[in-house]
Amino acid sequence: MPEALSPLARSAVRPPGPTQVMGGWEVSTRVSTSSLWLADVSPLAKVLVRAEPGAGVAARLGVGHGRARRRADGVLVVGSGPGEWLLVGPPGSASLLAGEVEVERGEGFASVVDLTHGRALLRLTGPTAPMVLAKLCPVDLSDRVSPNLVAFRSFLANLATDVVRDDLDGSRSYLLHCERPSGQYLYDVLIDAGAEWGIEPTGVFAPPAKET
Amino acid sequence: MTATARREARRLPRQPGEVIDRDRRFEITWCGRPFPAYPGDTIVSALAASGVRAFSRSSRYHRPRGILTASFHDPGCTVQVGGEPNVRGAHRRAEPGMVVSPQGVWPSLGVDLKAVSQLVGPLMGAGSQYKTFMKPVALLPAYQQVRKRLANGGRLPADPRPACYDKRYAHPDVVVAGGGPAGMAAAVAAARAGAGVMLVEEEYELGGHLRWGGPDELAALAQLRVEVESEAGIEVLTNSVVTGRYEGNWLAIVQRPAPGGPIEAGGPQAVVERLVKARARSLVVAPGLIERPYVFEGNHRPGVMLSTAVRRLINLWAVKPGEEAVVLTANSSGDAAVADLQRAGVEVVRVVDARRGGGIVRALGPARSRRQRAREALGGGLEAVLLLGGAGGVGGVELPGGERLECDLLVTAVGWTAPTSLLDMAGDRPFYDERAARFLPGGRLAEGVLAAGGIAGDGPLDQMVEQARAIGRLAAGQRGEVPASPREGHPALFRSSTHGMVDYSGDVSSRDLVAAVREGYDSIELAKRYTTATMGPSQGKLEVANAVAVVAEATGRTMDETGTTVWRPPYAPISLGALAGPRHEPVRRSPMQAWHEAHGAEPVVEGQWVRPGHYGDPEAEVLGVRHAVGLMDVTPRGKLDLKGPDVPKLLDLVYANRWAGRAEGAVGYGVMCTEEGVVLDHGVTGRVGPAHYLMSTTPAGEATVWEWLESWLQTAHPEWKVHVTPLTAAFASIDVAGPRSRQLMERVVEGVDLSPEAFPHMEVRRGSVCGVPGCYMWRLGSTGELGYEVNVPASYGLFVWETLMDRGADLGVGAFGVEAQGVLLLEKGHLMVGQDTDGSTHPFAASLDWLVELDKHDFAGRPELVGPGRGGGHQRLVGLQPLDPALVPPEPCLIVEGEATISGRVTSSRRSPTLGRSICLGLVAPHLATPGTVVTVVLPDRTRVGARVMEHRAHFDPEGVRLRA
Amino acid sequence: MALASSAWTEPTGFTGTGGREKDGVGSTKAESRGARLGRVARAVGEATRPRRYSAGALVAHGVTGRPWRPAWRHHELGSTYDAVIVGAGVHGLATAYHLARDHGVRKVAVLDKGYLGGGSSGRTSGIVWSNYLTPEGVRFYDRSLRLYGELSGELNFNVMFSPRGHLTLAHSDASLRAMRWRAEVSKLHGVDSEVVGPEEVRRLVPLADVSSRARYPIMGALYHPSGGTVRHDAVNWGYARAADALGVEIHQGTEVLAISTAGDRVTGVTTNRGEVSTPVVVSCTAGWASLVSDMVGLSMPIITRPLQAAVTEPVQVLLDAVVVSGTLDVQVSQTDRGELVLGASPDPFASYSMRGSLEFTEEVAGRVLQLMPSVAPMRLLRQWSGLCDITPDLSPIMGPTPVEGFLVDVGWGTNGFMAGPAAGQAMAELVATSRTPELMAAFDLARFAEGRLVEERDAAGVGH
Amino acid sequence: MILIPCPHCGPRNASEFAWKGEHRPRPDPARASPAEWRSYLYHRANPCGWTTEVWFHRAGCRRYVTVERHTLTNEVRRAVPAGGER
Repeated sequence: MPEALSPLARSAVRPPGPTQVMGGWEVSTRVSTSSLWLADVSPLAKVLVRAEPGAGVAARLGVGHGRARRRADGVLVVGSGPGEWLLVGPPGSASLLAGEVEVERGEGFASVVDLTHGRALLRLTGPTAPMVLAKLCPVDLSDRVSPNLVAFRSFLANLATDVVRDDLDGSRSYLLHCERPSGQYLYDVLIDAGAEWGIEPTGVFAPPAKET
Repeated sequence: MTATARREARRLPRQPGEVIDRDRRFEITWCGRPFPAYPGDTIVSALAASGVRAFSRSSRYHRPRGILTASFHDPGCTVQVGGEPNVRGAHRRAEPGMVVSPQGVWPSLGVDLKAVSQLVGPLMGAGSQYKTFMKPVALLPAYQQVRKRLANGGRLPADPRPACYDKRYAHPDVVVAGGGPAGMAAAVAAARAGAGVMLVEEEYELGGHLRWGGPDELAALAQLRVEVESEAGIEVLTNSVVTGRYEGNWLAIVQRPAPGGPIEAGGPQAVVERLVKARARSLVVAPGLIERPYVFEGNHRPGVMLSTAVRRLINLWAVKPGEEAVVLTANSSGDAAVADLQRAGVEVVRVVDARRGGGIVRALGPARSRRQRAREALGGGLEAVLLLGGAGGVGGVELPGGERLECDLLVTAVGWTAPTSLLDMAGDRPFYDERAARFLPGGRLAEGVLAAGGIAGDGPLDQMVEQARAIGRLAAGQRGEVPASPREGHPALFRSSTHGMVDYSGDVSSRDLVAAVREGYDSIELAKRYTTATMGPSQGKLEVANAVAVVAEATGRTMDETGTTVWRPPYAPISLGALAGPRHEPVRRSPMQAWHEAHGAEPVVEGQWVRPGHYGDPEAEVLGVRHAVGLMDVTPRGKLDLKGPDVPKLLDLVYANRWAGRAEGAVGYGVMCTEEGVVLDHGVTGRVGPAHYLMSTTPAGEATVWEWLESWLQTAHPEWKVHVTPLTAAFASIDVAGPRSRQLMERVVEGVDLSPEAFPHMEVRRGSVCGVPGCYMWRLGSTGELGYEVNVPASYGLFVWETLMDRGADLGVGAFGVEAQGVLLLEKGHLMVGQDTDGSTHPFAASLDWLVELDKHDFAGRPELVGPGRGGGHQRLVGLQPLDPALVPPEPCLIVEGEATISGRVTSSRRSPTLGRSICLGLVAPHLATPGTVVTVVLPDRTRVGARVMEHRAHFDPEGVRLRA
Repeated sequence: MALASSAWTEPTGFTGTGGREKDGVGSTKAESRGARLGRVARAVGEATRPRRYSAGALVAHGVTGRPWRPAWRHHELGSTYDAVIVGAGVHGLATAYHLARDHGVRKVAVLDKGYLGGGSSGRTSGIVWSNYLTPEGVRFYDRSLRLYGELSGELNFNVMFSPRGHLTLAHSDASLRAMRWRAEVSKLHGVDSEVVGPEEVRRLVPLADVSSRARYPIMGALYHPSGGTVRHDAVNWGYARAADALGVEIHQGTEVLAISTAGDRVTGVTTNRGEVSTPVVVSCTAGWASLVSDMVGLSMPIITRPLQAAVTEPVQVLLDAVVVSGTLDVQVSQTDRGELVLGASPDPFASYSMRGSLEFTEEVAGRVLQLMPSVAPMRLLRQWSGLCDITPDLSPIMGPTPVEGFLVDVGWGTNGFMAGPAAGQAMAELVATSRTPELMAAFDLARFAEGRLVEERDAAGVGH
Repeated sequence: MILIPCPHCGPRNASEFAWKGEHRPRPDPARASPAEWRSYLYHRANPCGWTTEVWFHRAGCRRYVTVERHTLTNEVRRAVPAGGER
């Protein structure tokens, strides 16, 4: 009989030191003071929901493709594609979120997949964040075209990436979401692109600590 | 001191519109000697202020070349700056310490041995290279070596410093190409109408021709500058050019840095050049006009300048362009040049007014006495050569009737070329306007493209500005009338009675063009290609109208019938560095890749994946798997999650074998074909829930298979209820393989009975591994040994890998890499798609007949696999063993019959450490596929060796006893 | 002599003689552009055979200032020809030249809607090589490369054939295997081709970054010493001049608007300059092949895709060999003038647009810099495109069609320029003798219906 | 750069898409003759003008889109979901 082990989860991005283990995840506790910062928030739970247009769950999620909304409980519901939603919740909540959908699925064909471990999730915040992204992403990030809580998928530095604008306390902020194996690549590219505006890496206790 | 003083002999007193900062003098180096310069000077203006007249030698005849346009396009002012070749010396600003040298001369600008080519000039007319050296062929390479030494451009740095190039996207409402008065006015009007505007100017400052104008122009410029600065919605890019317009107003803008620093301060490294890619709603094209040179004998001589060149030299940089001038004028620019010259103290020997029928015949070299005088004054030697441009400079001019005037400056003002390049790229075709004597936009513009300023028409400044404002408002989406632009008459002056240079950078004369026409190259495109006119670094901006005029004259056609050559992007040169931008090549790494590299693994790149090749001794890794237990990181293996009631239908359609009715926990192996019946991919699929399947693909096949499934679901069967989600990245995959693998698994797995009865070969289970729940375990055996592929939620991949290594230490566990895996697969005769198959391999050829169930109603590729003559007659994949067990043929070697009949090839070939001999897979013709046949393999050195076709493709344990253990 | 007929039906053995038909009557329409050009040519001097080119002649003309005779003449469009060739590019002109020279068929008209050599033959980067993958391909291109080697002397026109070496780089084990495969097939057919290691690549291409740090490390290359470059325009002009001297009529500015048939048999063509009767129409129209085949109601396994190229400013010559990378999808060579010529695969979608794209220049620059980082400061001067006729197996379509008298020499994709001389020779033999030469037998149109594809995809996809 | 009006994502650069060729309905394999099948596999209309084709929005919504495009000007006049609205 196998002995009891306490497994350690790691993100695709090497955490900038210092690090510690929180909730089973190795995370950075570095705190940046720059106005432009990049944080790895991969431990957040990510659940993909797919449903045909008529399915009951589509109506319950309450947001269409291209938009996101923050639920009262803090969970971010992203309309990540036609008939596709991504739920972003606190670390460890994936099965809860999935279960919720299963319960509420109602009529029609729908499915749920936990992508927590399949994706890297970064948060880029600061007034110059759109300028950093404009070096990498062909989509217009102006307020007119991409206001707060807009969601789209496009290329970032030649990598297909989900972008959600999710401003923090009025400060420009983007959640960037790609396949896990390229997480370090995306992180490195953002650090390079942000250098001219003084970008700094930060850990879980910097502003993203407000993340739920 | 005296030397320096003499060197600024041609600097004028302060001029009202000058752009130099006289308070900060510095030095630059030219031909190894120091020369003074001020901030604001171009390289050429600084040198010209010290009397330098020649900056380069021409490409074919190696004649000295001086200032012609004093702008970016100046063909004779291309220089080498440090390690940077082909710098536009009449545009690039001088900077302290710049080391500038002439290009393509040997040994020096003054004494260029290549100039001997002038002697054979008459024999080197257009196309002469096509008329000699046809034979003997053996001489060709030597001839080409000589030609090569005559190549003209600059030199690349021997030891390149990595430079920083940048790229970004922009989404302005309006882009205005050209920051002259029209462009500024259009930008202001558009911004006032609420548009976000990007105003792009080629020079370092806004203003266009107003900058080198008189007091009225300077006042108008000041006013426009205030207007531009007060509009927050205008982003001004100077020293930048809209260099291409593509579909949907997709614009390429090249942005070059201001002197002395990066494009914006604060960056970690100076940006050399940036490409801005703008998707604009409207493009306003307002580049102004380019002054046209005049074709006459001697027009290449240093000292022959355009009127705009002398006006720029005098007014912007306070440089006196000569001492005694003759001016040929046909327009107000020439008249203004006369006034400027007189104000600058240049003796204007004669003004020849073309509007009153005046003309010139040819430019003459300096009279001997004059040259002598100058040389004495300068002390002779190199100095004289540098300052006079050798014997090539202008010494006089011959007028009709034979009158000769002495002068060292010959100024022409004979008309304009509208640079319609961006309009052409937007679908327009310019037409020749006889009255204005220039090509004008044809008015067939794509939506969202407008023209303003001199390119569109003539007229007084305030009228042009008003029109530009109207166009700016239109560009911003407002409605309104645009006043028509008048067209002023202009004499048609292209060539005098003599022949002269048409293409300065290519050294192509009007005589060459006429000769080409006579030889049958009588359309502008043929004449251009035959002579190379307009194909040089100035991209035809200066030469195209003159080339058309000469060809028109020679063919007896009109300018319009002759047409122009097509302006092709880019409008302005752009560095490869800026086009490439920062290198963005995504790579993919498994959660354990850092572990592999820390443990000595050689990283290999497969597609985007970085993988462990081997850890030092691949043969030992193979034996470890055969005798104990090995771990391999197989994360890149494609994994697709399939959910929904109709999954079996989808599987039946894409796999060649049957899928309906498989039990939960069951795993099947299948092959997929394209509609052409060619092997697309292969892999296993397992049923893990009532309506839930997991499919595996080859690492390279993941994206292809996913798109393939989606194409069936989205286009052919939208009614099927199936959701496909790629999960390759969500799980770290670890192959646990070897006779002791079950022992190791028993130490770490919870919730799954691992006994052979409860969990047999080709089944899948879900459970917890090393305390991590939600893992899938597949009992597979591609290595031929008892084995499990463990799929762990990716974040725990490294933890589980390290735990397995730890818990298996006493069992002899070790890691194996891609190389060892290849040997293990080959020992078992498993094919690798893409290596043992190619773009035409049917499943029968891959000896996968048992996976093709033709009695199914339909599956992708079936029509190509049924019936006579379809899918038959192909090669077969067989196991091969070289007769010499020590011989490992390289991959691939051909299998032949007779002298040169190809009957197959060795597709995979390795030494098997397990069997102690070489083993292969090969595709052979059907008649050679019988076991026992000895085929002939040709090695790269042409020796031929025998190899035996084996009974089984598996060289080891063909019955598969070990993997079922 | 026998002219072509269809292999799809029984040969009917149409025969005719070059001189039998009356000379064409002048067009009665308003003076056409071609006629005007003709007038110009006559004004310049009534041309007969052009004077031979040689160093001596060059000196004589240089000293006396006497003008050269036109390389070709303008003609009124005749009413009847033994064969009409559509497309005055290298294939059409070479076919006409060989018809006249090898088979005495001289009443031939080559029609082109633009100027001669103005299509894909005028837009290629002029790279020639022959180490393909299929035996059929290797044999064909080897013949063509050998003909290129002799072409300057043959045509009395220096086409600047420069066998400077052709390197196809490998950046992975898989591509190294593909290179070895091509090398083995080539060697078996007598074509010089060898896989060489990174050190040899460094020697041949000092600019190349052969460090293992590169994202795409250079692990070796397929070296083909006899590959190289040819001045493409000179090939067109040389063939045109030589064909003209043999009596072939080249009609520029002459667009074929329709092909007339009687039953399943070609009877003539309608052009913007009038109607012409002919029993044989040969389509050598590259990217426009589908549009010409449509005129006889024939659907083709072809898609048209633009192939782009770009050229930089000159620098002192640094690169001798032609360098190709399939993985990186780039091709680079340096002209004698010092310019880098850059190319890649055709655009990723079908189009007849020849405007060129920014993404091409961005991508090709990025890829070149992966291989040769030191050329970053070189500036791009010009980009252009030509149209390629791409087949499913990247092998050409040559020979008869179900429409008798309608012959095709199309589907060359990116490889047409290399194949020109051999294709011209083979097509001329087919037209003149009605027999399909062995060299081109595998490339028939029927192979698609019969499933006999000649898969060249592993070699011909890059490195045109 | 061609702009493709993706019915799901709005106008996007063509480089986000993969071109999948002319729109060709798959013949019923049970009834198609070998000649018809091979014509489906290999022959293309390849018009110089308007054509209907299929693009896959690879870097966006991952949907197949049927697009009407002019092959000479590259103008796009219509883009709809490939399998019809779902």
